Amino acid sequence: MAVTLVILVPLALAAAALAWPDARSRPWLLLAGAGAHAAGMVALWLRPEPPLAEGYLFLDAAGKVVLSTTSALFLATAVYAQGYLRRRPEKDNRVFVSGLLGLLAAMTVVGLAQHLGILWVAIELTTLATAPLIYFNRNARSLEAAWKYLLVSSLGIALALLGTFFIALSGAGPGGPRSLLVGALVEAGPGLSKPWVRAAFVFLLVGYGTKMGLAPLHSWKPDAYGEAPGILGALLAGGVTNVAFLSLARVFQVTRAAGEAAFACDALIGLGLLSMALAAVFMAGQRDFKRMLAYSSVEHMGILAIGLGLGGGAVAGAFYHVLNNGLAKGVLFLTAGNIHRAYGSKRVDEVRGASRRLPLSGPLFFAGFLAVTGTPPFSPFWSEFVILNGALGKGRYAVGGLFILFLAVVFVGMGATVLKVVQGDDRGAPERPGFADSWLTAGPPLALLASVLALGLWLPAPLAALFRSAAALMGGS
Amino acid sequence: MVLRAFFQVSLLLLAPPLLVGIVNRVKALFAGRRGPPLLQAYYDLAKLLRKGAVFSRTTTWVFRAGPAIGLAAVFLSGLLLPLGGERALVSFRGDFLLLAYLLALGRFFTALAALDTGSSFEGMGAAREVSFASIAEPALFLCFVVLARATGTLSLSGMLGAGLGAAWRESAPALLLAGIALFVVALAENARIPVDDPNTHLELTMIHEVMVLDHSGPDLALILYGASMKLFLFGAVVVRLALGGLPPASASLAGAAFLAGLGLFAAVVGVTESVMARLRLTRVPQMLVGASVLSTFALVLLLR
Amino acid sequence: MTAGLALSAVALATSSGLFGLLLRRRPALGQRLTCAAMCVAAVLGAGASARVLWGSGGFAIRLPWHEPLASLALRLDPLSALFLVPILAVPALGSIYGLSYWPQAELGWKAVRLQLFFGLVTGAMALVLLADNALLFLVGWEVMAVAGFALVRGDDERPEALRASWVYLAAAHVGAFALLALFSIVGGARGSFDFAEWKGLPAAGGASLYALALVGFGLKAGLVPLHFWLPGAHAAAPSHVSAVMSGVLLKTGIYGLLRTLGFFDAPPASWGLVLLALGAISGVLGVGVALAQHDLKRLLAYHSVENIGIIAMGAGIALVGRSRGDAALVALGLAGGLLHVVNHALFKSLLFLGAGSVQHAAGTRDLEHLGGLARAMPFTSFFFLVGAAAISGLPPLNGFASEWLIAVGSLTGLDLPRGDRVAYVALAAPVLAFIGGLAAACFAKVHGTAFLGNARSSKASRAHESPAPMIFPMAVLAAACLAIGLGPSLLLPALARVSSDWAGLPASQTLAASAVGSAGWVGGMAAALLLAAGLLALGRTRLLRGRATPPGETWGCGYSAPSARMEYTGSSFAQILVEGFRWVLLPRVELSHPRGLFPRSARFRTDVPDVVLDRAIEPAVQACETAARGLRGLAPGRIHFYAVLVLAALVALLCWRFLWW
Amino acid sequence: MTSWIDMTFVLVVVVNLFLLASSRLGAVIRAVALQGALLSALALLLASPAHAVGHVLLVAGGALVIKAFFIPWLMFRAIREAAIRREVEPIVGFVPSLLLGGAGIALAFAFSRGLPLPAPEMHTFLVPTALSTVWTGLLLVVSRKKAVTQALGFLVLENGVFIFGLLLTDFMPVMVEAGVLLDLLAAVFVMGIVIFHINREFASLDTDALASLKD
Repeated sequence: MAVTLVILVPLALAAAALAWPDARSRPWLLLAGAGAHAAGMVALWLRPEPPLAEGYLFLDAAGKVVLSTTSALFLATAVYAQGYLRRRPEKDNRVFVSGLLGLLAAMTVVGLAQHLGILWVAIELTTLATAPLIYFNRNARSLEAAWKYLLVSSLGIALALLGTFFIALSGAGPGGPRSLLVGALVEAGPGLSKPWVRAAFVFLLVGYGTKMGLAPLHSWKPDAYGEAPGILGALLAGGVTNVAFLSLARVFQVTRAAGEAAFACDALIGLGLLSMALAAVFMAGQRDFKRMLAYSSVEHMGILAIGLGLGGGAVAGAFYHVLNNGLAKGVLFLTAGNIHRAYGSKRVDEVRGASRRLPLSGPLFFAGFLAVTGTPPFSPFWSEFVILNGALGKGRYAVGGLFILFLAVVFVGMGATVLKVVQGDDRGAPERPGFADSWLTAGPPLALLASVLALGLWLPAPLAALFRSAAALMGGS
Repeated sequence: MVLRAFFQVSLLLLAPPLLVGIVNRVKALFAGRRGPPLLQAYYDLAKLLRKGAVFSRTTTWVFRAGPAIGLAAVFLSGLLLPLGGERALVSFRGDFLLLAYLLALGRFFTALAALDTGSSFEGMGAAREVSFASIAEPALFLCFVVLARATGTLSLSGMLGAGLGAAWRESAPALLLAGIALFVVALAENARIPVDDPNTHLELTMIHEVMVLDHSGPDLALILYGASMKLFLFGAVVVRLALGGLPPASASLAGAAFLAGLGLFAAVVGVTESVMARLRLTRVPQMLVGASVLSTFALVLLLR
Repeated sequence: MTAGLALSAVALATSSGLFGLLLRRRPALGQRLTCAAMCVAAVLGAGASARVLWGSGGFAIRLPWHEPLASLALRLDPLSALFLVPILAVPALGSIYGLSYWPQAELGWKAVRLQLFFGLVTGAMALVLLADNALLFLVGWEVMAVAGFALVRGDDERPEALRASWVYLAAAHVGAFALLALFSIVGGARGSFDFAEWKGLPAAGGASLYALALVGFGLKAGLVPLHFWLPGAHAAAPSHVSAVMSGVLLKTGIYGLLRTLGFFDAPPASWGLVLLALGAISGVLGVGVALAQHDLKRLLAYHSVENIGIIAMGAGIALVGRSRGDAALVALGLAGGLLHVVNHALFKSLLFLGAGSVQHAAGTRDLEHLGGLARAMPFTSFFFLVGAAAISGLPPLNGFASEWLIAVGSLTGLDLPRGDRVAYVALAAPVLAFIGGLAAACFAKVHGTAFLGNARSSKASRAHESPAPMIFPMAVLAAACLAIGLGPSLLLPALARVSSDWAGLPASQTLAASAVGSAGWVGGMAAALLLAAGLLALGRTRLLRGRATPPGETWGCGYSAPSARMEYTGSSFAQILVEGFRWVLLPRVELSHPRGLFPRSARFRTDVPDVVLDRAIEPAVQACETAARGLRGLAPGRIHFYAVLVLAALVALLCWRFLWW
Repeated sequence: MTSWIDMTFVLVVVVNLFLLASSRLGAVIRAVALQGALLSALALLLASPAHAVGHVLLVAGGALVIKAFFIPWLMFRAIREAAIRREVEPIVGFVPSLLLGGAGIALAFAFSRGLPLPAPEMHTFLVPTALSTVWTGLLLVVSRKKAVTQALGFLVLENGVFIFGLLLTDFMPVMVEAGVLLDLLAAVFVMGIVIFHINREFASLDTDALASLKD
């Protein structure tokens, strides 16, 4: 029941949005969708439901982590959108609202899918739903970003499909499961054909890695995040990348069951470290604060990959980080959107004194920076710490050392840029009259930040247990 | 006990100006003059104490407090010194640190009093004084560390007491090096040639004297008295170090030897002043660093 | 009871800023209540500490907490109790000072914000002391850093404050990462993050842990060469914030180092010698660089580097003592170091508050523009002088007491037998003397050029004395400096307790009885000195009474119209010594010699940038940015490149898997 | 029967080579359409008797309609509106791309030998053809400048994947395949719209114009 609620209601609302005549009231549909989704998630928390549609859809622990994050983030962005879209009456919001709701439905399907085919379809749907949204601003830059996003993502997704076929083939031999259900594949375990699993993992890593934005597959990210509205940036960085991570984790589940974990772990850690390194390089002296956030997302995807690859306790840390990163990214992208609106620019050379012009969004942007870079007592600190612990506890000092090094470099690089935006005197900076902080635009990031802080101070036991059981699925603890 | 204290304090209070007299007399002899009477310093002090004073309008209470604090500091450091091998009135582990820091306190306030006048000459003198002193300080400490190691005690009374005889027998080279370094430091600390020339009145070249240009009357008396007491203190240390190697004798004999030694110290200072030229200012730090190196070498000899 | 006192003190301090926030309509009242809360917190904290140091012992609390931590563990043992006193007292005095220096009634939101973070930083420092769990410690540590960052930016218009605060935050965060690694490794090995479980770590193979601790805590404490963030931050912050940062915030680094070293079983002597050497280098270079400064607060900040160096020397001696099982070394070194922690908190806060007073009155803190303030500002001048003498280690003040303890501790090394290289710790004493001499020279320069002589600028000549709320904290601090100088022996039992607790040695052994007696003599001599100087001053005043003491001009060697422009400047005063430190200071010298028969102008001015920050880190960061930009420039924005990256990643991973793996 | 299947596979590969060598957009679109038709035929040819007839027809018909007619029609419309005929100055020239394509085919054959298949006798050429088609698609995306050609390249890539999917027809549920076709349709549809906008915004379909976003 609740499962249908979280999928079908957003889908229906997406269709309704296309048909809805009034542009002013259309954003309410977002709120309705977000509310229904949140209600459905609460219901699923309170009363877990049995597998649906022959086991194709089932909310397990890993999916629960991702979908809860998505739901919370979507709720915040839906509230934000009320204020945001009201300020942009000149743009037609029909496709935007519908696309967001469609995205929500697609992400939900990814979270629920226990079948790699369904999973792939839903991932592709997230791409298709977001590509027009990136073009929301209807200018050359956003068009370029949308094209790049679409092409690179589709490329990745095509490779992922090939990988999915490989997996299907690995179980096609005599006595194989002949199914793409994760459960069946894991059960078959070592019976899967090794060469196919090996090839499949590589293709799926590249495919879903592109969607996640792991370096060097991240290239679409800065462009898309830089040109998309803040709302979409938040949902991409805190939602879509997370579901892509979940997809990768499902593949990892199968690969591990087939006894191919060693390479998978190495590849994940390798790409993770590469992502962090690349983010560090590209954040230093970054001149566009929204692109900077994109690189931060690359960095955090790297962290997730490392957490998954390290195994053991670090996997739980990775799922913890899914939640933390999602919420913190929401804070950053929404406030960055506000700052972008208030200045009409996202160039660091031009934007300054944001904390003066936007007394809520400016400091929130800075606080979001502190949170996302792992400053205690914000919750990302804990998840990063757990992952670091996983590395050092296993004696992988090189990984741990690089992890710390990159975190430090990123902090310095990102902080310099954030501070240039936030502090100083805003006189003389470009102005766009009529935009000031309101509770609708500053309230949602504030709420997200508060939840990040609250999770840092007290992690409820059910959540902690959830991370552990999600990790247990991936062979962690 | 009380008697000994009385003797020590009176020696400390009364003898210093005499030392200055000896130095001046020796210098005069070398210059072929008859020179002032040996007790001239006492006469000067008495005369100054009877006089009034002129205070610059620029000055504050710091200027007036400087001489008093300076003299108090030197006097108290005198109480820490064993005169002639006897136990000092005040003696405890690490008392030589207090001695050095008390002297530094006096110097600090003298420099401040000089700066209080706003005179560029006195500022220059103060700058030189504190600069050279901060280089002389480690040299002085190193000498004491050598003594401490050689005698196995951490108080001045122990270092310069009976244990010195054994120390000389065991580690004469180290003590000799330390003694030379100590003598150099003594010259620097007391504003003597080759570091400074107490007689010159060419302001640009002076160190200590130029700092006290503006003091007059009783304040100047306190300063001069303090300076002589400081000379006495260093003399006492150097002499005791030199005499420490002699075989033990009766108290009175030792006392007499100590007094004679002090006279000799003054004479040597006078001779040094007469036969040497003042160093260029930039060479002074080199000399003091040299003293530090000498005493470090001595310490290495003892620790190796 | 003790727990109640300590925890209520922390809670009160942390939340003190809320009064100002809630009472924005009545700013004066709000600020007074904030200030009162800080003061009450300080009294409560002092009570708790006293109970631990002299009374029944500390407390330990353990509550369950969330996942990665598992426990919220707090405890107050003698070591943290000792640090707790200044860490609560100095901010309390700072908040009194703030009543006039940073009035909410005038500054409004800016002051409210400052008070909020002021309370927060105090609470966080206290949490660092109380934390008995590595992660809780880190939380306090980082909150402290971030709140400190906000405090340094108290004046957020000035670019130098922005830069300094950012350098500070970046350094603090990077340092925290070193600690993160340290705690993670130890916690992983011990299976718990509770400090209680960390006792008895084997020192063998722990050298890398020690290095991490040195980096992490040294960065906070400001050991050379990790001090680079410190001068800028302390100079840029509002003065009562500088007092807190320099006076107590740095000490958390020392605390953390001592706490961490306390876990190890018998650390090798080399650890102690390393710390001692680092301390000596910090001490000498800190004061050497300070000499060349002419910004009053920057100068004071470098003196913090110096004093942290002295404290580290004490800790190093104690560490050497632990490796040798030599109770006297431990007791004297640690007691001296810890006493210096307290002392430095007192006199450095005093000096920063004095500097703030000067800036408040004269509108500048450039020594070359000050002068002659003593007549306009008699109280500030006097208290500053007390602080200056104290920091120079001069008797009868507290600085001497602690330096004396450390020096005697190092000389105790002379008792070691011939051939034992550890005996060279005795060289610490001459180094201390050198540092002391340089510090005295430096403060003669500071006090002389700022307060004495004639005013060098019109601003300075119009200076006025600061209001009572700014004078009162200075008076309290100066009195405390004198009190400790007169009675160090009274504190020694408490210090002995701390050191025996830290080293795990029985208390009866730890402090050689003679040290207490000697400390008594030190105090007695200090009193005698006061008495003698007083008597002499009285005597000379008596003598001069009734005699002619005509006022005149300063003797200008015949020149009859001296002006302030002819005064010796701070740069010139320090020139001889700065020359000696040229090799490390790399000063920018601005010198134009007088030329010709009738020279028109001549100029001499030295400017000393921070060697590490401005000559090493800044260029390195610039180079990295340029390199990163170059790398970024290599990535074209064309979509083909994006596609090629995907393709290349696929091919590379396939090769890795199927060819090389 | 087997020879017909092999023949079709070879034809697909030949079309790949043609795609790499041709500069005329119209010809390229027609070739892609032809490939789509071949794929549809393959779906029928490879169907084993065990298969549900409806399922096979759906896949084959879907492929024919979408790959052979609808998408080519869309692309023709795009080049007509943009008034472009040729792919000029590709990033990788035609001869080098042909050589790369040839190398890809060789590698694909070598690579596929080691992969175990459920029914080897039917599928000797299937895996190499699929892989080389994927490779061709990737090459087109990477080396061509016109947005239309890139979209076509993506389509060829999807064709390769589709060929591979034919291996699985006997046990993959129909909804997955339908989803695949649907996704492809939607993807190309969205791409078509974007191409339309690119043309309007930049007055060209040259993706060199799309390089303003970078660090």
